[in-house]
Amino acid sequence: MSYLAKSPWLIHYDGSSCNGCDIEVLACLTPMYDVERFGIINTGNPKHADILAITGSVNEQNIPIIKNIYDQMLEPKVVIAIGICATSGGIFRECYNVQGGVDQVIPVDVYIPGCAARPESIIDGVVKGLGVLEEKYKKYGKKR
Amino acid sequence: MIMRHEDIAIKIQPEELVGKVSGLQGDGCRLVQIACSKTKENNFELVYSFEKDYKFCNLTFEVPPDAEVESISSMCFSAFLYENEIHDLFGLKIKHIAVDFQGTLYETAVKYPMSVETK
Amino acid sequence: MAFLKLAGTVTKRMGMKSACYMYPVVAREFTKTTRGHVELDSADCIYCGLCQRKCPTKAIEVNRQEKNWTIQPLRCIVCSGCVDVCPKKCLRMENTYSSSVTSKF
Amino acid sequence: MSKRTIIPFGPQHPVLPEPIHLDLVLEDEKVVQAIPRIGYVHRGLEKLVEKQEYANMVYVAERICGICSFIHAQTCSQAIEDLLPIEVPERALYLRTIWAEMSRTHSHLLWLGLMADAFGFEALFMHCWRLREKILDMVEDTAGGRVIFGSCKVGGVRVDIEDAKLKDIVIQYNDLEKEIKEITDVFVEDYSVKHRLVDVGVMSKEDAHVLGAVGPTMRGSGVAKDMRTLGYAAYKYLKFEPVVETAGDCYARTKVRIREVFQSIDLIRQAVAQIPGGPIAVKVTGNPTGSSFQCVEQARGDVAYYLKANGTKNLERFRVRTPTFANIPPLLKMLGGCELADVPVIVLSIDPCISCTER
Repeated sequence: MSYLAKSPWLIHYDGSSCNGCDIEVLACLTPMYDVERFGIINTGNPKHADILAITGSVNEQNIPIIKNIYDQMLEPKVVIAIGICATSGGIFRECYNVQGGVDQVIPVDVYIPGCAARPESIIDGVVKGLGVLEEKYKKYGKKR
Repeated sequence: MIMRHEDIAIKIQPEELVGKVSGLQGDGCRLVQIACSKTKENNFELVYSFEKDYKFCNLTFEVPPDAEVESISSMCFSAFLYENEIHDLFGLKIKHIAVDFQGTLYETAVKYPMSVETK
Repeated sequence: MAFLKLAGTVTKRMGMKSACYMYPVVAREFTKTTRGHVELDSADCIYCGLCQRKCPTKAIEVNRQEKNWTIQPLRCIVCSGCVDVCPKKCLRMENTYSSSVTSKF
Repeated sequence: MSKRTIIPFGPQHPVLPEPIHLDLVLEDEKVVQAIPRIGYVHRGLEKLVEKQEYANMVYVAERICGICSFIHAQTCSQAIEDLLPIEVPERALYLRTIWAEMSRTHSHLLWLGLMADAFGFEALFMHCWRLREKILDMVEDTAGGRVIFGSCKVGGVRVDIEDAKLKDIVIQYNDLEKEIKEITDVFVEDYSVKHRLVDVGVMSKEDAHVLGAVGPTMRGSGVAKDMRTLGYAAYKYLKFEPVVETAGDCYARTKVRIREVFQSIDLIRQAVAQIPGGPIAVKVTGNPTGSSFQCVEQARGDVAYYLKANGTKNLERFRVRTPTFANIPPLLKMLGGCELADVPVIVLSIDPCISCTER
């Protein structure tokens, strides 16, 4: 994985997910998948993070929280929607309290399907997100 | 294991609730759950489940939608969460809850979602 | 005593292989039963629409007249309910997952 | 004169894997009162019964929680089978038991890891999760999914485990047991772990009973109650005793879970030894009527399902009381009088599962 130019830091927020994708994100950090090999660190501070990973759909109560975390992150930033709930609402799409996917609230760059998303596909998705981040860096550099 | 609700249900009157619950508490029963559901006649059906030595008993009664039910949280403190939940989701009024969230436990897109038509 | 225990643990660990399986370098081999994504053998399909009715997330769309069958991978929850219900057994569960995308459409 | 402050805790907080909010009323460093605020994960899935047919509700129940997913599916199917009513083949009951115990071991190892993380023992966290992956591999090999098993359905189970594979599971668990023993010895004996857990968040036996605690939280306080003794699925054929510790602190709750891991492994061994042959599912016909009440022991405590049906394809009411919901009042009791720095450990000691709680 020498082509990773940056070591992105990641912040993870659990929307109204079922925990399935949630623990798979955590599983990525543990010995078997160990994304820290690539310099990816799960941080709790939105100001440190380049990538916002959201699991679970958006409901009435967590809209302001997701917006808040997103606004606090510095440019350029990438949003990854992990799991079917985060991409389209999944099986809970028809629930009264579910607004749908994360893209209803903030722009999403990478969608990772799967219920629950497998750690392998999460790693693939994060790598894809890095490509997007790279492009955004270039654009952002030109603007300055 | 077959546990039909009908076999363990005890039908009571709404005003008997507090007395029955304090009796069950005295016997050493433990509150398992409180469930609310709507009936065809638009009434609320409440189910209070208690358990002692793996023997379950469900107190059930029906109330009209505008009725007020007395809280049992003064006897079993743990009932306060169930009662707040029932109030927030169904809109059934419950009096004298030990910790009353005044309808702010759940912030839902629709008010009283379980009693109204939703998307 | 503590030193012996430590030395024992260290030698034991040296004999073990790494717990990490180096994912992108070493490809993952999935088991036969793994639910990854749904595939259709369209030759056998009679476009009856049972899978569409059974799907809990309405990810499958079947058009009987135009004879086409589509699935939205971003809606499928891989429950394999459609595979169970298919009368011609032409739907199958592949054990590889569908890949991530950068746009929804 | 001590100063009173209110500290908001959550929903996004480094120690919390899931969003829950607590308002902690502090006097200097001591917590005097904790007020919960939930609803960040509330989806309203109980109302999905209007949209989904009863057979599909198993998929919904499975996704109430990703950690206890199998037992949710099992309870839901059990309740619907009760309403139909149909008799499930023996082999399916045994397979359900095996999967339920596998999910219990993986859930407890997950929790042990998170607990280690909460008191700052990173290496232990990694080791717990390393072992957990081996269980997940077995689950994927047998059921097809890693966290969402998807192997339970109304009327039985969807996939069979061949006898050779069952034997292989037992062999793998035998090896795993030794490795788990190594790790759990650290939890039980290490002085730094004891420092963080002993006499923290004490709950008496009376409180556990009155406040309606469930699962390991209750058993850690000396109440010997385990819903598996009710004898659902294949538990009526297996021998086991509820695991009980009497101290009522975080250390006791940890010990209960550790002993339950070994108990589960033993139950899997017993089940594999006794499993009969035969079909794994029966055909389901007709629509459910009446109402059913089910109580099943999950990794976190007993879950209570109350289902009401009216003879149509859709159920009338689908009510789930999850273990963490019942454990919140005991948690508030434990938090009273503790120190602020102990709050994460105490919150984790009930094994909170917020997505279960709010459904």
